[in-house]
This record gives sequence, structure tokens and C-alpha cells, in this order.
Amino acid sequence: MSRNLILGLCLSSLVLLAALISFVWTPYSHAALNIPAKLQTPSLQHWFGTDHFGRDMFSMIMVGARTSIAVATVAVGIGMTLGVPLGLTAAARKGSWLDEVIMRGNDMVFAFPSLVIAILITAVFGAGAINAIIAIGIFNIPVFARITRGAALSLWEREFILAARVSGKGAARISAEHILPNVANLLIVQGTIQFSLGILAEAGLSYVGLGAQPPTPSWGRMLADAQTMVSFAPHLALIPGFAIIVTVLGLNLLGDGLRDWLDPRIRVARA
Amino acid sequence: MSLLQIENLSLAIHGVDILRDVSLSIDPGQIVAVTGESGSGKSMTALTVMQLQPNGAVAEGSVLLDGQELLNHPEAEMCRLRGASIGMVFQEPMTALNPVKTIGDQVMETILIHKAMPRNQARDRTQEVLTRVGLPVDRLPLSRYPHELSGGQRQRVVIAMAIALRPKLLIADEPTTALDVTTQAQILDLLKGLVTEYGMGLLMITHDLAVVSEMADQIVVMRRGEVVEADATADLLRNMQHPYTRMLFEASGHHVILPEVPQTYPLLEVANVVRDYRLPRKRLFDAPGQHRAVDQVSFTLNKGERLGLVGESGCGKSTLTRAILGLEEIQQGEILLDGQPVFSSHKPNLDVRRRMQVVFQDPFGSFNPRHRVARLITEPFHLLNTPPTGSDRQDRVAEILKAVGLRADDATKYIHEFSGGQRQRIAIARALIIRPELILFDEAVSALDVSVRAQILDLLAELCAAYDLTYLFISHDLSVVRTITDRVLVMQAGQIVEQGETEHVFGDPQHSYTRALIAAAPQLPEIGKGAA
Amino acid sequence: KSDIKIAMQLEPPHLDPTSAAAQAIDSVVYTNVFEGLTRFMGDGSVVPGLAESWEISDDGTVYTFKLRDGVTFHDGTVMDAEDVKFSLDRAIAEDSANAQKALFAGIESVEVVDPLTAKVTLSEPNGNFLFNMAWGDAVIVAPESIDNIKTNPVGTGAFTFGNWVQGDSITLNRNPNYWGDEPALETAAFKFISDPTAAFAAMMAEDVDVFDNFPAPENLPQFEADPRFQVLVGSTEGETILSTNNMQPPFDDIRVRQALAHAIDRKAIIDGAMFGYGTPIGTHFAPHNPAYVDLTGESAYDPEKAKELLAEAGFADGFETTLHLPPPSYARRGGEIIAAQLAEVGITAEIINVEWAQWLESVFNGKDFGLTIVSHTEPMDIGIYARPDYYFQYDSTDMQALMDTLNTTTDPEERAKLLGDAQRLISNDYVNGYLFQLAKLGVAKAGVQGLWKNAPTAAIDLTVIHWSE
Amino acid sequence: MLRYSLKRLISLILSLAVASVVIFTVIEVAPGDPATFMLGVNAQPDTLAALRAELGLDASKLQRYVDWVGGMLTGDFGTSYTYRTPVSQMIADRMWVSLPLALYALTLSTLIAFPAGIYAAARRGKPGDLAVMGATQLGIAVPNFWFAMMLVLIFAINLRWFNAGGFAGWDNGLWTGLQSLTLPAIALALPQAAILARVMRSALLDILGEDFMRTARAKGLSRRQALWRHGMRNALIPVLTIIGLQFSFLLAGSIIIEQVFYLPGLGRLVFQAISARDLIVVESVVMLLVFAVITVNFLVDLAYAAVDPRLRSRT
Ligand SMILES: Nc1ncnc2c1ncn2[C@@H]1O[C@H](COP(=O)(O)OP(=O)(O)OP(=O)(O)O)[C@@H](O)[C@H]1O
Ligand SMILES: Nc1ncnc2c1ncn2[C@@H]1O[C@H](COP(=O)(O)OP(=O)(O)OP(=O)(O)O)[C@@H](O)[C@H]1O
Ligand SMILES: [Mg+2]
Ligand SMILES: [Mg+2]
Repeated sequence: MSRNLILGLCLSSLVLLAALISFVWTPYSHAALNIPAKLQTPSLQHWFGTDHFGRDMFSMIMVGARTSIAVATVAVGIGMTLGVPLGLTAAARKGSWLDEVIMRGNDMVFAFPSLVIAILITAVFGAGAINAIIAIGIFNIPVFARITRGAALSLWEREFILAARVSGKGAARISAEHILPNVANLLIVQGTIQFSLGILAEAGLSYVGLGAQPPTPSWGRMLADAQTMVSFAPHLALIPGFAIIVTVLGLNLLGDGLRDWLDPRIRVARA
Repeated sequence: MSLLQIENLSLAIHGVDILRDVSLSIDPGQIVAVTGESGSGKSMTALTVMQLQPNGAVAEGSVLLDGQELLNHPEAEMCRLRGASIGMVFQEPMTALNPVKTIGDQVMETILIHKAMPRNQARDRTQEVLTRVGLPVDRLPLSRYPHELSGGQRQRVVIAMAIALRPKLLIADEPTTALDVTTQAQILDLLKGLVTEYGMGLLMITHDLAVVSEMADQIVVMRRGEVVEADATADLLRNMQHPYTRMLFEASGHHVILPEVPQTYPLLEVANVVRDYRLPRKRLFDAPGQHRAVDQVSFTLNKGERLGLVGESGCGKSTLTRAILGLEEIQQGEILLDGQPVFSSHKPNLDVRRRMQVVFQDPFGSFNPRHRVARLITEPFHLLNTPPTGSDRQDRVAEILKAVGLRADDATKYIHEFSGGQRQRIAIARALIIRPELILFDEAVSALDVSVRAQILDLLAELCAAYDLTYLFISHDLSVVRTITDRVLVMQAGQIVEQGETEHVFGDPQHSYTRALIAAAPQLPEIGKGAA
Repeated sequence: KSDIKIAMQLEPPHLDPTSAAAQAIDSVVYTNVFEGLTRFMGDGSVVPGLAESWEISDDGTVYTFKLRDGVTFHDGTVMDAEDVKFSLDRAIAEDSANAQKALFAGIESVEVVDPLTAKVTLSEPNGNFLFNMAWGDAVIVAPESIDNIKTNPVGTGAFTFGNWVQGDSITLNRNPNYWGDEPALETAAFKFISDPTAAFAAMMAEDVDVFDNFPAPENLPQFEADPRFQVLVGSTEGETILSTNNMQPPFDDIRVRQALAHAIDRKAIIDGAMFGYGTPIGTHFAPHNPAYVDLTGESAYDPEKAKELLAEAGFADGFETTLHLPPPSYARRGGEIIAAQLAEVGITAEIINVEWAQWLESVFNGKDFGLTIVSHTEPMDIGIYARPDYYFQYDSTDMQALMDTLNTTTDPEERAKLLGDAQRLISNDYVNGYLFQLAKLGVAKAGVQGLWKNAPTAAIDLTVIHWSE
Repeated sequence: MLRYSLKRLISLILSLAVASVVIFTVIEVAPGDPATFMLGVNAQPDTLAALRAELGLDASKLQRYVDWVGGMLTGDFGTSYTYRTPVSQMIADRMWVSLPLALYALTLSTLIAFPAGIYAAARRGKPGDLAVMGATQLGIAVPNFWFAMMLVLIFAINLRWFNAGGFAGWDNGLWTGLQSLTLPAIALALPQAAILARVMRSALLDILGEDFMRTARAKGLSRRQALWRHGMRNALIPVLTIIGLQFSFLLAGSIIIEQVFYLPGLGRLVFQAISARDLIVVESVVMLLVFAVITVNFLVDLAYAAVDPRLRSRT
């Protein structure tokens, strides 16, 4: 196991642990306002200080991790459950109209400026975690479709696939039995990368107010709330910023480490 | 004094010993061939001479070029020597050239980088060298890109690059392995001619003993990083000291004895088969082009007969295989197995499919790395209406593994735990498990070392006796086809140009193409007699 | 120094104050480019504008305006009674696009008596008429320049329109032919900075000289502590209220509305959302108005009482409702605090952040909401409580009668008494949760003088702004 | 080559057609009536109806779609509901901020990424490589809006080296214009540079492992010469893809950054227009951005062909 993998694993599990623990315990209620105690710097009582409503930042960061992880997980899930079958289908029917339609559809989605569309979606259907998930998820579909198709196409050229065809197996069966397991590593690695991009996207959407709505804490919104206060209470912006950086960094290191560990030859896309 | 003198060269990469006490020498105008099985350290020796070993390599001993020590020679000095004093040609002509630069630029670069002459003169020299290697500029302008050339042409460009400055020493690492026999013969001729003409020393690496014996003045046999035997070619062939050398030569010319073909009937009938591939349109509104990969092919394969199919790369052998297997639809003609079509109403005919199996060339690519052997070799059970289950299935697996010379408990291993030869045994096991009436071998032994190849050929002969195999054996290696088949088809550009009894065709070829093929194939000399 | 850069948060969509509600239009053009018959002063008083003087008939229905002589529009045409008639007729016309058509509702006819005299006849007396004519929506425009008014406004004011870099700034230049006193400024640029952080950064970096209504109260202490700046804390006409859908159960029950009122801690909201800026109010009326009655005691913070009231109304376990929050930070931050406070008494308010367009459509027009927070910035707008179809849907015949009387009353003392009654009525009915009067938070370079401290209407009166020596 | 270009061109046009339908449909279901928004809370129904008629909002959806697309084809993007000025004019104005910003950021990111990627590839596994790779990991993890906040805090508020935001305009000289775009460009460029540097490095490493690099070395080229003469152009192929993607991202994805630095660019225009329900502006700008993305990808495809002769000759 490489250094990347270990460091990535540590950082990611730290964040995951914080999110899980927050279900049963946080130092304070993340929603409890205490306006007289607002804007305190980190101290023994409040490890990360308090925000402009006197809420405990540490508790908010913990619960915020939950939000980030939930949004990113579901968004990546959407991308995978729809993108992978599409990619497999396109590869199995390479060159057919179906392949063409799927790939052109992918290009289409790619061609839309993602943030603008996310804003449109939330503007049309209202701001909120669900719509943020959908907006992020939609843009995950072509990523997975494309990468699955690419990897599957080269697998289809391999002789063991020919052997399976000689054994009378159909495209669907071959895709499930031979292609999918062999692209799994790639998907895990890409999934990690998309997960980290999902965290960033959620933060961005929340920052412009289109992510999870209050009182659900979200790192992006904490940053937005902190914006006007950085000059006199920098911890409000630094702490959620670091939380995002640590999480994304952890996931990226994990992704790179996993790639090297599982299969150094695979390529991931990052855009 | 020798041109190149390697003495007690040892090499370790990241602490792993790769070469031990390798010694050899080359005189000007001499061809020294280094041979041995895959992984024996041939390429590493060459790269060490070039001082291009991989990172982490530590070399000891001495490598003298014209009396000058190359080991740990300063890198800048080495750059001056490479290309000017030592040229090198690599195995894979398809990837040895930069795809985004013209061939002219790439050849000229050798000259320019050493500031040997001004640009316009360099251009003339480039044209001259390319002409010398058989690529006259009026037929192949300097502005061509590598992808516009055939494999043989590319290898000529690589050679032109290596000899542009007439180096004293030329190193050729498997220069013809990736080429067709006819092309191989031309390239070998070219190299030989260059050596005599320029008085270069040639260090030639090859695992093909036939090539070695035809070309070399000296032979060096390597095994596991050590030189096991080295001598002048004639002496070595006459008097082999080391058992390994003997084993190598024996395996190269390995003959097997096939059982007699029993009284028989036609099993596979191929009649007037045509397979066209659509090509992308040349211009936007043109009709799409067509490439006829298989052209009016007809033949019959009788039950119990072993049929060979030879021909150059790209002549349509694999395409024909796929058509017979019913994996692709054909455009014309008919393929019948035991009277039934393999492809009916645009769908593969499963009744027929389950009576055929295939073994592919690539021992690494033909298995799903994520499945265990048991699952891999039982995949054809999918074709059966009632596949065996439970202990029945296990018995079948154990039986077939034993039949191909493996152990029953290998069934639980993954494919990466096997060597290339073992993998090919597993591939044969997979083909045999449903007792097919016809097996197709598509270059099934081409990727194997000679010794392993000999074992597999023996195995096939045994299986013929045990299972009454009928097969179509495809190979570009004439010597293999000659020993393992009863009858042979010769294919050229999609057409069968000659067919007949194997011995008959090889002994007295009728078609000019067959004759060319046979002439180009290097002959292994009778061991113990010495080379021609 | 005779130029100034004034920042404001929102960019005007166009520059015609008579056909849009956007306050940003008034901020730029009111009294600077366009003038009305009357006008507001910085202290909220209404004084003569283009009308030098006026006479009101005894029955209070006929207003005869005497116009100033020698006033010309920026294009050189003369401003006369024809223009007054044109402007008012345009506002009351069938296809008028005036956003405050109600201001002109009582006008029956406008007559040109002579070039400098215009007579306006009302269908019934209206004590607010002169006040109404001071609004930006009632400025005098000329038929000659009306076609391009949105992009090239031509008025009578002390400043002419210079140019507009959309998304960035609008420049006004001094009008050499102005009828009144020559202003100290030669040019003024209005820059649009919507983001509060950017606002802070721009002020701190001295990119702008004045921030008209600084969007981030949390930053004011820093400006106060910095000798380079002055902070002007004043009052606006904005009553910030927790608007309640009076027709939607359970808010149709007065006990629930009263519970709501007692569940809210105004101080926490003012401290938390506005960092202490803002005056608590107990009714829908501006505290700086002489007629204001302090009724905050009626709805003091008392969560226990709120719970009791809820239990009485049958909601011992609370209930769920929605809280629509438009973009300004008073609403977004205040909403978070209110949601937390309501949660204390068992009411679950789901926060729904909306853009203004959505707010207008679903809350204001669609009346599809439970609670919302909004600042009612129109001056003297208690009259909305007499409109049962108004979005919070308060239907009280008492209030409607009271307002009818008020509209026909011109005696100031009588009016003050009626206004007091109205304030008490809506406070006792707990129509909405009354939170605080929005403060006007101006930040300026230390040398800028003459800025309006309060905001009786949205305006940045350039004529009185100047730099100290 | 011609066929290749034509084929890409046809798919470009098709994509644009589908995109226009999608954009129109999505935006038409958006709640919020522009007329209501413009007239505010005290507007009377007849006033609203009058305005709707004036804006053409009362026509059928199909009619409006046809008008919109037809208009765009002739360069007429319609008139903004709220600003009452031609949308094409607004877009043109904003373009002069967004386009230079995107180009500036792209230039910066390329200028940072190329040397960093090449340096790291050349020193694979050594401390220099590890340092660069560590920095890029960090660069990817930093949200650009947060980074922008920090830049403003440090360079505009504390050090006062740059303006905190706003756009001085090109009229006051190139330098002032560039100055107001510098911090935003840095905020946009750094995370992108991190990605690009990684792509550059891994592309180069892939190339370094290719057979033809060994051939080049055997000819007598030094490691560095081989890298420059044979590595770069081949490595450029994957790098170009990323640059293409990044350009679109920078053009479209600067919404937040334009917000932080209150730059009057396209991104902010979209944001404002969405909140004002200025549908025609939203539609046109999104369409334009999609057009830009698709066109850039088209150009990248053509650039491939310029770099890679194998594509050129593929009929
Ligand atoms: N980069 C490397 N790092 C470590 N070990 C290597 C490397 N390249 C080759 N080896 C090892 O060095 C040994 C000799 O390899 P070499 O390439 O010289 O064999 P060869 O005789 O040329 O074989 P072949 O006929 O397959 O080309 C092999 O055991 C191989 O695994
Ligand atoms: N899918 C395809 N589309 C177009 N042309 C093809 C396709 N597959 C093969 N060809 C062409 O058909 C011809 C025959 O190919 P085939 O693979 O059968 O040759 P082969 O004799 O098996 O060669 P080798 O010895 O290299 O395996 C070649 O020219 C090849 O380029
Ligand atoms: Mg080798
Ligand atoms: Mg083949």
C-alpha cells in the first residue's frame, strides 16, 4: 500500500467517522442558537469556535460532513447506476445507432456548463439538497458512461471475450459476467474522484445558496455565511474551507492510491 | 582488438540479479547473434551496451567499445556515441517511430543531432540512406508519416536511422520478430549487406535459431542472465557443449508424429465464402468502401483430419476463423458443419456452435483475469442444454486438466498464477471440455518459447490420439504447420492459392506465392552437421 | 473634489421610475434626474418640487398646482402644465405600466389651466395626495422623450444621464441649466455591488466613496473603528415583519398568531441577523414617525405563554408550516433565527429560500405560503391592512372603515389619532409578527457630507452631497 | 481531413439544435413571471397584462421557440425583459469581461501547469516531483470560491495590491483592465493548473515509456532533447483535451468567481437574469455558453488533427 493510499484512507475515514459519530453525538446541538455567545474563536468549550448565531462550529462541521457525504454519495450513485449500463450497452453495440445516440447524448450533457444547469435546475425546482443531488448526479452520468465504454471497448477486443462468444454467450451476459468485473477497479477509482468532485460541487452550490437548506448545516453555506465576516472572524471561513480541502484531498489521495494499488494502468478522467 | 568487448558484465535492477558474468566480443564486419529464451537477458545486455538500462540498474564488469569503457561513461559522452558510433534497431517497428513526425525528419534527426553535417547535406544523406535500405525517395517521399508505412517499411526506416552515420557497431534487438517471413528475409538480407558494405559489427538478438544459424558468425546462447555457450556458428552447430543449447535446437526443429487419419467423411464444408468489411467513406458522398478480407474460399475438412492454414499477416486467416465459428455473418457462400449451416437467418446456429471450439494465440489475453480456472474452462458448458453440475462438473474439470498435463487442484487458481505454456494448456482444456468435433487453433503456439512450443505440439499429438481430434491449425510458422497437419491451405490476400497434402505442398510447391513463402523461411540446419 | 463614486447593492433594470417597482431606479434618478410636483426631504417631510405652491379646494378634491417658471428638461424643451397632464394621465391610463397605480387612484381629471398652472381633480378627498405626488412613481416626464426613457432618461433634475455600463455602473453629470441651486458635484458614478463581501472589500480598498445601504451590518464596527470612514446609521421606511397567511389554517386562529408573536425574541433577531442595527416594532409603522405608537409590549418574548396559547388552540404538539425567505440577509438570517425560535415552542417551520421572482409569484400573488419575512419599504403603507386580497389576507371591516376615514381626513391631529388606532388594531389582531424597523446603514469616506441619514424613500440625493475641504 | 471536419461539424449542429430545445423547455417550466417581477408588489392586473403583451409573453410556446431560434440565427437575441435593451448588446458587453478572463485564466493555468508538469515528469519519484504532485493535490482540493475569498482578504483588503473587485473597463488602458482581472484569473486558474499539471505529467510519463522515445535516445538525443522533440507533441494530445474542457469550464464556470469579484461578466448576467426571471437573457446566454463549449470541443478536435497526422489522414 502506497503512502497516498494510507494518507487518503486516513483523511477520508476521519471525515466519514465524524459524519457517522454526528448521528449519535455532537458536542452541542448543531441547530441550537446562542446569540450572546456568537463569533467566539476556538476555545476549550468550542473547539472550532462559534458562528454568527453562536452555534458550535465543531458540531456544525460534523453534521456538515454528513450532508456533503450524503449528497456526493447519492450523486455518484445516480451517475453509476445510469452511466455504467449506458456505457456497457454502447460498448456492446459499438458502432450501432444505439451507441451513437448514447455517446451523442453524453456529449450533449458535457456541453452544458454544469454550474449554470445546476443553477437552472434549482431555480426551476427550488433550492435544496435533493435538487443539488440531481444536478450533480446528471453530470456524473456521462462521466461514467464514457469511461465504462472506453474500458469496455478495449475489453471487447480481448480474446477472452471472443472465447465467451464462442461459448455462445450473448452481449448482455458477457457485459455482466466479463466486462463489468474487469471495469470495476476503474469504476471504483473514478467513483472516488467523482465523489470528491461531488463534495466540491455541493460546496459550490451551497455557497450560492442552492444546496441543502437551513437548518441542515452544509460546509458551502457555512462559507457563504462567513464571507462578510472573514475580516474579523477568519475562523468562520477557514474551518469549513479546511474541512472541504481535507475531504477532497483525502478522497483524491485515496483514488490515486487505489488506482496504483488495484491496477496502475488504468486511467481516470478529471474534468 | 575487438570492436566491442563485454567482460564479466553483471547487472542488477533494484537488487535483483538480471545478468551474471556475461562476456562476448564482436569484431568489425562480424555478426554475433545472441539467442536464448524469453527473459534470458538478451535485451538487457544490449541496453547496457547502449547505457540505456532502466532506472535502478547497477552494472559491473566492463563494456569496451574500441577500447573505451562505456560503463559509467558520462551521459553527455554517451549521447555523442549513441547514433554515431553505436546504432540500435528495436523489435517493434509499429511503435519504434514517433507517430507525429515524418520519417524524413526522424532519420535526419540522427544526423543533425550529432551536428555531423549542415542541414541541406543532411537531407541528401537522408535520401541516400533511405534509398540504401530499400525505400527510394521517389516512391516514398520524406514527408510520409509512420502510420502510412507497412511494418517492413517502418523497420527499414528504423534501420536507416540507426545507420545514417555509419556507426561502427549496430545492435539489432529482435529486428524481424514482428514481421512476416518474406519481409523478414528481406530485412535480414539488408542487414547482412550493410555489415559487409560498411564493415560494421552487428550484435543481433533473436530467439529464432534458424535465423541465428543463417546469419551469425558467432553464436552466444543465454539462459537466465548467463552465457551458457558461445562459439563460432559452424563449430557450435557441429559440437554443442551445453545441454541447454542442444535442447533449444531440438525444440526448434521439433517433430511430432500424428496418428493416422481414420476412415472419414466431410465434417466442415466451406464453399465460396466471401467476407467483406465496410470501410469508412473516402469522401463524404462516396459510397462506403469495401475490403474483401476473405475471397471465394472453398475447402472441405474431413472428420479426424488435421488441416493447416498458412499465409502472411493480414491475409484473412482470423477472419475466416471467425466466419467458421459463426461469430460474424458472411456475405456470400456457405459454411456447413456436418451438413448444418453455422449461421442461419442472421443468427448463429447454437446447435452447430456447440460442436466447435477455438484456441487463441495470446496466452495472456484469452482469459478473464478475475475468474478461477474451473470457471474459465467450463465456460463452454454454457452451450450445452444440460450442463453437468456438482461433482460431475468437478470430475470433468479434473479429467480435462489432467489430459492437458495440469493437476486437478489447479482448478482453484487464478490465471495469473500460470506461465504462458500452462495458460495455453488451459486454453486447450477449455476447448476440449465439451468434446467438440472441430477445434480451431488460431496461431495457438506463436507466442510461446521454442521449448514450450515443443511441449504443446507434443500435447496436441497425444490428444489427437486420445480424443480423435479434428482441427484447423492456423499459423504463419511453416515448420510448425508442416509437422502438425496432414493437409494444408495456403492463403494469400483472402484467397486460397494452393492446397494439398502437407508434405506434398511443402516439398513441391506449385504456386509462386507458396514457393516464396518457403524460400523466405529460414531453415534450421541439421544439428551436428554445421551451417551452409 | 467634485466627483463621487457611490455604490449600491442592486442595479436598476432600467431608468424609468414610472414603470417599475425596482427601488434601484429611484436611488439613481430620484431628484437627481427626475423631479415631481412635490418631493421628499431627507427627514421625510414633503416639500414643493416642480410645483412652487398649490391650493386645495375646501372640499379637498381639487388641487391647483402653480409650477416653477423657467424649468427645462435636459433636452431643452420647456417643462409646463402640459407635461404635468401628460405624466399624470399616463400614470392613470388603462394600459399604464405604473407599478404604484394606487397612488393615482383618486385622480378624476387633470387640466391645463395655463402653462404654469395645472388643476388636478380627485373623486374624493385624499389626505395623502401631496405625499403621493412626492413618490418617484409620480415624477414629471415629457412626451418628447418618453420613448427612450428607459435607457436615456430625460428629466428636469440637477443631473443629466451620462452613460451606463451594464452590470457595472451608471454615470450622471451636472446639469448646467438646472433651475435650482447648483450642486457641488460635477459627476457621480453609481456602482453596483451586490455581493456583501465584495461590498466590504470595495469600501475597504476605497474603490468607492459611499455605500448607500451597506448590506452587511456585521462589518460596520470595522468601518467605525477606521478613521478613513464614517458610518451613518439611520432609519428606513422598511417595517420588517413575519408575514403570516391569515387565511391559512392554523393561522386563521388568532391564538396561533398570538403564540407566534410571543415565540419570537426580537432582540435575538436584531442582534443575530442585523448585528444590533434596527429598532424593534410592535406594529406596522415606522418608529420615527410622530404618529408611531410603541406596542412591542403587546407581543413580548414569552415562549411559555406561546406554548399555552398553542395548547389552547389545539396545537399542544405544535404544527408544521413553511417559511419563505427572499434573498436579503434580514430575511435569510432572520428566518434561520425565527425557525429556531419557533422550534422552541414546537412549531416546525420549513425554510424555503426563494428568489424575488418566485416570492412574488408564489407568496405574493399565489398566496401559497405559511410564513414569510419581508421588509415593507413603501412609506406609510399601513393601508395594505385594509386590503383583504393583500397577500397576508387580513380581512377586517374595522380596519377598512378606519382607512376610509383616514383617506378623507386632512387634519394632521385627527390623522395621527386614526393612525394610532390602526396600529393598535393590527397589533391586537396579531396580523403579522412585527420584528423591527430596517436600519439604513450608510458607509462613506470621512470627507463626504450631506448624505441622507434616513431613507424616507429610496433616493440618493446628489444635490446635497459634497466633499468637505 | 475535410470529411473528418465535416462530420464533426454536422454533429456540432445537431447538438446545438437539441441543446436549444432542452434549454427552452427547462426554462419555460421555471416558475416566476418576469412581468410580475418587474412591476413588483403593488402592480395591478391590467398593468401586468399590458406588460406581458408588450414582452410577447402571451404568445404560444412553440411560437416563442421559433421566434427565439430564428432570431438567434440572424444574430437577434431579442430584447431583455428587465433591461429593455437588446440581449445581443448585453452579451457583447459582458463577453468583453468573461472572454478575456477565461483566456487570462487559461494562459495562467497553462503557464503554471506546463513547467510544473514537465518538471515533475522529468524528476519522477524524486523530491521535486513529490513536491509538485503534493501541491497539485492541494490545488485540486481547494474550492476556487474559497480561494478567491482568501485572495481578496490578503491581496485586496490587507495588502491592497489589487482592487477588491469590479472591472475598470478596457477604456482605461489594457493594464488597468488586466489588473482588475488578475485576482479572479488567479482564483480560477490555480485549481485548473493543478489538474492540467497532473495531466501533463502523466501524459509525459506515458510517452517516456513509449518505444519511440527509446529509439530517440538510441539516436543520441539526451533525455531532455528526447522529451522536447518527441515527447511534447505526443503528450499534447491528452493535454489538449483537458485544455478544451477547461476553457469551457472557465468561460461558464466563473459564475461564482464573477460574483465574488463583482465582475460584470456572462456568469453574473446569468445569475442576475435567473433571479429576475429574465428568461430571454437566460436562454440566450446558456445557449451561447453551450455553443462556446461545443465549438471549443470542435476546435480541439481539429487541433488534434493538426497535432496527430494519424487523424488527419483518416479520410
Ligand atoms: N525495467 C525492468 N525492471 C526490472 N526488471 C526488468 C526490467 N526489464 C526487464 N527486466 C527483467 O530482466 C530480465 C531480462 O530481460 P530481457 O528483456 O533482457 O530479456 P530478453 O532475453 O530480451 O527476453 P525477450 O526475448 O522476451 O525479449 C527479465 O527477467 C526481466 O523480467
Ligand atoms: N473489423 C474489421 N474491419 C475492417 N477490416 C478488418 C476487420 N478485421 C480484419 N480486417 C481486415 O481484414 C484483413 C484480414 O484480417 P485477419 O485478421 O483475418 O488477418 P490474419 O490473416 O489473421 O492476420 P494475422 O496473421 O496478422 O493475424 C486485414 O486486412 C484486416 O485489416
Ligand atoms: Mg528482449
Ligand atoms: Mg490473425
